[in-house]
Amino acid sequence: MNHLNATMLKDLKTDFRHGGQFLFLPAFFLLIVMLYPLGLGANLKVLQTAAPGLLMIAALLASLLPLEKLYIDDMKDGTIDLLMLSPQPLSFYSTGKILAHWIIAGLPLVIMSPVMAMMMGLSINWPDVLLIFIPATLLFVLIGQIAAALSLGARRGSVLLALLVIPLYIPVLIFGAGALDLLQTENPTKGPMLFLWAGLAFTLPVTPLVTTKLLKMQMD
Amino acid sequence: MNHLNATMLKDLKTDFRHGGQFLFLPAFFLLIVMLYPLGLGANLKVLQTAAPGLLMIAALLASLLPLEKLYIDDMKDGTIDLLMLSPQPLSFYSTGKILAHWIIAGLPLVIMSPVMAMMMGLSINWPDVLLIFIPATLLFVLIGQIAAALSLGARRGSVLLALLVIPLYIPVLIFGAGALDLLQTENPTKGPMLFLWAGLAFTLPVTPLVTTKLLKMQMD
Amino acid sequence: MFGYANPKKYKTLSHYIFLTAVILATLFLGFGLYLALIASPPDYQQSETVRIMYVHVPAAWLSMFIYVSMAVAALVLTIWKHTLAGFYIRAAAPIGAAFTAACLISGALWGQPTWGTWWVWDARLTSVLILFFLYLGAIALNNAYDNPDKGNQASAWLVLIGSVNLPIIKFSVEWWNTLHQPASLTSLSKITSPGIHPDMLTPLLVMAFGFLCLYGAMVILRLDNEILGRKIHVLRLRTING
Amino acid sequence: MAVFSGKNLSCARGHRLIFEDLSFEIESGQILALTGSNGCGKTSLLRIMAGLLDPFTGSIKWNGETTDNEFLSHNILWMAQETPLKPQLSVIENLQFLSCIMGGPSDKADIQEALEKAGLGRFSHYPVSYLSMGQRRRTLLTLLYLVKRKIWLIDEPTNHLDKEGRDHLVKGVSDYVKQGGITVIATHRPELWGSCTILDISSFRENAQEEIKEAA
Amino acid sequence: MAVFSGKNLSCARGHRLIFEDLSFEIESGQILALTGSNGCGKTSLLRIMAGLLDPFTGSIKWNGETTDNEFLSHNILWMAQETPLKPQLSVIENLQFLSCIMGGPSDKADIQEALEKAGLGRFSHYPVSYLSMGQRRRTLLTLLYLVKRKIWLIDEPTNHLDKEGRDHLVKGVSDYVKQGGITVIATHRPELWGSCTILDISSFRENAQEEIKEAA
Ligand code: HEM
Ligand SMILES: Nc1ncnc2c1ncn2[C@@H]1O[C@H](COP(=O)(O)OP(=O)(O)OP(=O)(O)O)[C@@H](O)[C@H]1O
Ligand SMILES: Nc1ncnc2c1ncn2[C@@H]1O[C@H](COP(=O)(O)OP(=O)(O)OP(=O)(O)O)[C@@H](O)[C@H]1O
Ligand SMILES: [Mg+2]
Ligand SMILES: [Mg+2]
Repeated sequence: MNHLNATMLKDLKTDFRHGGQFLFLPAFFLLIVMLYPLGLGANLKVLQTAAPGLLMIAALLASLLPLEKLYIDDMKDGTIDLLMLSPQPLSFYSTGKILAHWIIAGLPLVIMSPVMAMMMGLSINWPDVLLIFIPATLLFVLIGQIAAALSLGARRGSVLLALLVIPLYIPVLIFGAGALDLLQTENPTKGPMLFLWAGLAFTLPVTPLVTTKLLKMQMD
Repeated sequence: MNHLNATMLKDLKTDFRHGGQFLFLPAFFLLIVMLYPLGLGANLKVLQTAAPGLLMIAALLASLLPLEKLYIDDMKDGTIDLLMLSPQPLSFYSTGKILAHWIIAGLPLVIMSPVMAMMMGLSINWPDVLLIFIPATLLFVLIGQIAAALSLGARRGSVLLALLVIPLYIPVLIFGAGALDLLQTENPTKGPMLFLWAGLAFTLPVTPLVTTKLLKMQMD
Repeated sequence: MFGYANPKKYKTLSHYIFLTAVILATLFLGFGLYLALIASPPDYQQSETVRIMYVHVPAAWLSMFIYVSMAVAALVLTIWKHTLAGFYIRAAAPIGAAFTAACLISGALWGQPTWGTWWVWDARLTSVLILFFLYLGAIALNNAYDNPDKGNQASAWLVLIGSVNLPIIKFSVEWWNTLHQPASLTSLSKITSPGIHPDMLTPLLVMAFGFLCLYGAMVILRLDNEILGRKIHVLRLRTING
Repeated sequence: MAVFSGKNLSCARGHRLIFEDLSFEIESGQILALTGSNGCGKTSLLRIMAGLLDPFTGSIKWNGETTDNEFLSHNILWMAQETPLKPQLSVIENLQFLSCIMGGPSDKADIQEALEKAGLGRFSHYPVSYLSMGQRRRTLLTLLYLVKRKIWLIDEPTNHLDKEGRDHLVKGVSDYVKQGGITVIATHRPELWGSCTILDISSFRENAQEEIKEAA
Repeated sequence: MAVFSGKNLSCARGHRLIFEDLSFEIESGQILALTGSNGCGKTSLLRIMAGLLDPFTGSIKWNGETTDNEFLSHNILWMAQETPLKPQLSVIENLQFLSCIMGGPSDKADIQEALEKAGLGRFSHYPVSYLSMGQRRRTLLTLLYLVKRKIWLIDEPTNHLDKEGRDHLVKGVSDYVKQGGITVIATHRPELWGSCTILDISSFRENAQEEIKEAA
């Protein structure tokens, strides 16, 4: 067993035993999606136009919620100190964190997304929905990780976190909602979806390295 | 200085120094409201019909997000133990918590709400908007407090929290959105708004007592 | 009344209630199903699908009835601290959830042919869904504590708070105009002249009573289990001690 | 002469019985030192005394009467093994809050004075996250001098303290009992506390510690 | 003979200089006990030794060469004042994780064995939140026997431990140095550790403790 597995397992187990985000976030997603028809009245037309944005916001929130606590526990109780002194590279740890975060906050939403899209009256094929939700949730997670690592040691960490993460999330949100929207119309240009994948292709390899550097920087 | 002030001050300061919800939540509110025009393609008609629900959902989420952490820290570090042994009644503490929570998660939204309503094309007088948002945000906060106290000592607290709180939020959402909607039409029956105030009149005095009872129950 | 709130006295009584409930449930459900599926006429608008009603409506009634009974138990537990009330909540919640699920599922099945959709977000349907979540919440809280008494208390609070949902379910069809049928049987104003044909009314009432007896039997079985479980918990602590 | 006592106490945590049939009695002017191996139930017993944990059997009495919330909340000073200080707040802000909820003064001046006495005066505006562990414990211990109560329940207070801090604390406790206070201390070093009654909790366990398999 | 040393070290935290011009030298087979009053910088010095904190001036050497990350991460065993155990995970799961990141075995069987030796065998499947403070510390100390490193840096390990636990630990440390290990311990009770070199950090403070006003 190496770092990566160990970290991932630890995070997943901790969540499973205690936080239950793995259950909370899908439930949250479902409930939020349920709230919209309630709030907007059962007017299918309105619901349909609002749906892409709403689905993306729900996904955004699901990745955002666990962020604040992501590294804090490991920082406070000294786990990160131990990791600095580990013979295995620290990037294993950050990769493990990212994977666990996505498994908890991304994967369930990806799986649910076609059903949710249907419930909100969108008429999109499920492979297309997945093709949008996979990069979008991954991007939310990756960007969130960087912001979390960045704001970790800072005074007013979470204020920083909020200020950092929201601007970075906006493009993903816009392209994601845009992609969902376009797919639904007669004219399915795949532009926004490609943007998402391009963003992912760039962010995915960089994130573990960046977070590792940031974590090292935070030590004192 | 009594319990109530002390608790409120402590919570506000802690948030200001560290949590930063006081900045995050309004930013979030703004973001959600801003996003819809983007997602919905600036179609004023659609926007208007969706606006009441969206505003309420944004307010709901803002009160929901801080819930998870509300009592956890005080529980973990033993502050609640000390409170149990305090000569002043525990309900001062819960009232202080409620006030701080509302100042962070409710007040800013109330202040912003008339502007937001305007931005979304609603044509409502600002006093009316306030008359809806004040009881709605307060109710979200109060109900949230009860749910937070209820799920505090439980295993998988946060899943439970979501499961508990959202069903209880739904009536507020329906009446809140309904009230905004009605005010906008020619036919301003104040029914839903009265429901909100009635709900508040009932919930407000009960909540500190109930949360106090629940906190006591959680001890062991 | 609280004489039987003592688990021991309760035990002797429960046996007889259980037997009667099982017998009544078998008789009524058997007869009711015969009436519902064979003897009653198809509806002039809905033809055969109307038979879903004989499951749907009793399930809907029971889902609310059970919740009310749990709310009463919750009140008893929080005010008088009777342990048995806590056991009752624990025993009833899963059954209530099952009946609510039955109502939702049968409603959805019925909705497809009549409204042309499985699900709409109207107030009645949504409030029943909320009821279902409340049941789940109560079950989850019951099991979320190491100390089962804590679980019962927490759950009791949730049930009490959640009972605001009941009037919303009941009156949703009147407060909001929805797709769903307004109550024709249980509405106060119509009590003198039920708007439903006696040929359909009889099987409905027979089924409803059968469901109620079934519930009675199940809840007593589960209550017995809860009481035994508690005894085991205490015995365990004692025996370890030698 | 006030008497604080417990009779036939037993304590269950999780699914295990921790100790059984334990009784104690302590009068004003005395120190009771709870000792015993790790995990024998010192902290649990203190929590029972403070009414924070319900005993499985038995009860706690004050002058022969069972203690109730009213009594406990006016007469007990509770100091746990962990420190309830908020790292983001400054030392003085923390103490203001804690002293206030314990019914002590919440005036800045009073607290500053107490901090000076404890040698922490210059740190009063530091956020607690900057303090060393020993400094945090010292911060907490100043509460002993801010709040007036009849019974002190203190859980392993000498951890993290240096020699000077220990001596200061021991003197504080002995002054307090001399003035008629009652102190119960959970400790692994009973020899520090001078003439005190020692209650070894390990001896009330017998086979109570047998394990029951339990889902994590 | 390997030598671990530090020269002309000084340490700044926040805006204050904590200690100044401190040097030490320790050979394999020796114990160095860091003592000094609360807040004098014991923990800070240990962190500097482990490379977790940059010294303000000076450097740490191993056989005369400045230590780098590569060296530190293979040769240092770090045990802090707080325990990095996750309350939600069971004892054995925690140790699996910690042992794994410290390059020790992560096999259940190995860890269970180590726990049995430490007298914690029966608790291995308990969530850590159920453990008493002393039991938590004992859990952590089993890592000393799971991971093989040249230098142990331990911060106040005897807190929360009962007499038996202390003796066990002292014996563990003395066995380790007998086999050529190097141990640095921050402690308020140097007398416990037998024949060790004592370094009193308080004496390197002089006017270092001058305060600089700082916004909280
Ligand atoms: C999932 C969807 C549905 C849910 C959650 C639901 C829920 C309920 C509830 C709670 C009641 C009890 C009302 C009371 O006693 O006041 C009820 C009664 C009833 N429902 Fe539904 N229902 C659903 C779908 C349908 C559909 C599709 C139909 C048929 C078109 C239908 C027809 C009826 C009728 C006829 C009654 C009896 C009303 C009366 O006479 O009292 N329901 N339903
Ligand atoms: N993160 C920090 N920022 C600013 N100052 C700090 C920080 N951490 C510690 N200090 C200060 O540095 C000094 C030394 O702290 P350190 O933790 O090294 O003390 P110590 O000798 O270990 O004390 P103790 O015996 O109480 O554990 C203290 O005065 C403390 O206030
Ligand atoms: N919340 C809990 N749930 C289940 N068991 C618990 C819980 N808290 C403590 N225990 C168990 O109760 C026993 C007594 O714990 P307690 O904290 O009272 O010990 P202690 O005597 O204070 O030990 P220490 O000297 O280590 O502080 C321990 O064996 C512990 O495992
Ligand atoms: Mg203890
Ligand atoms: Mg230290």
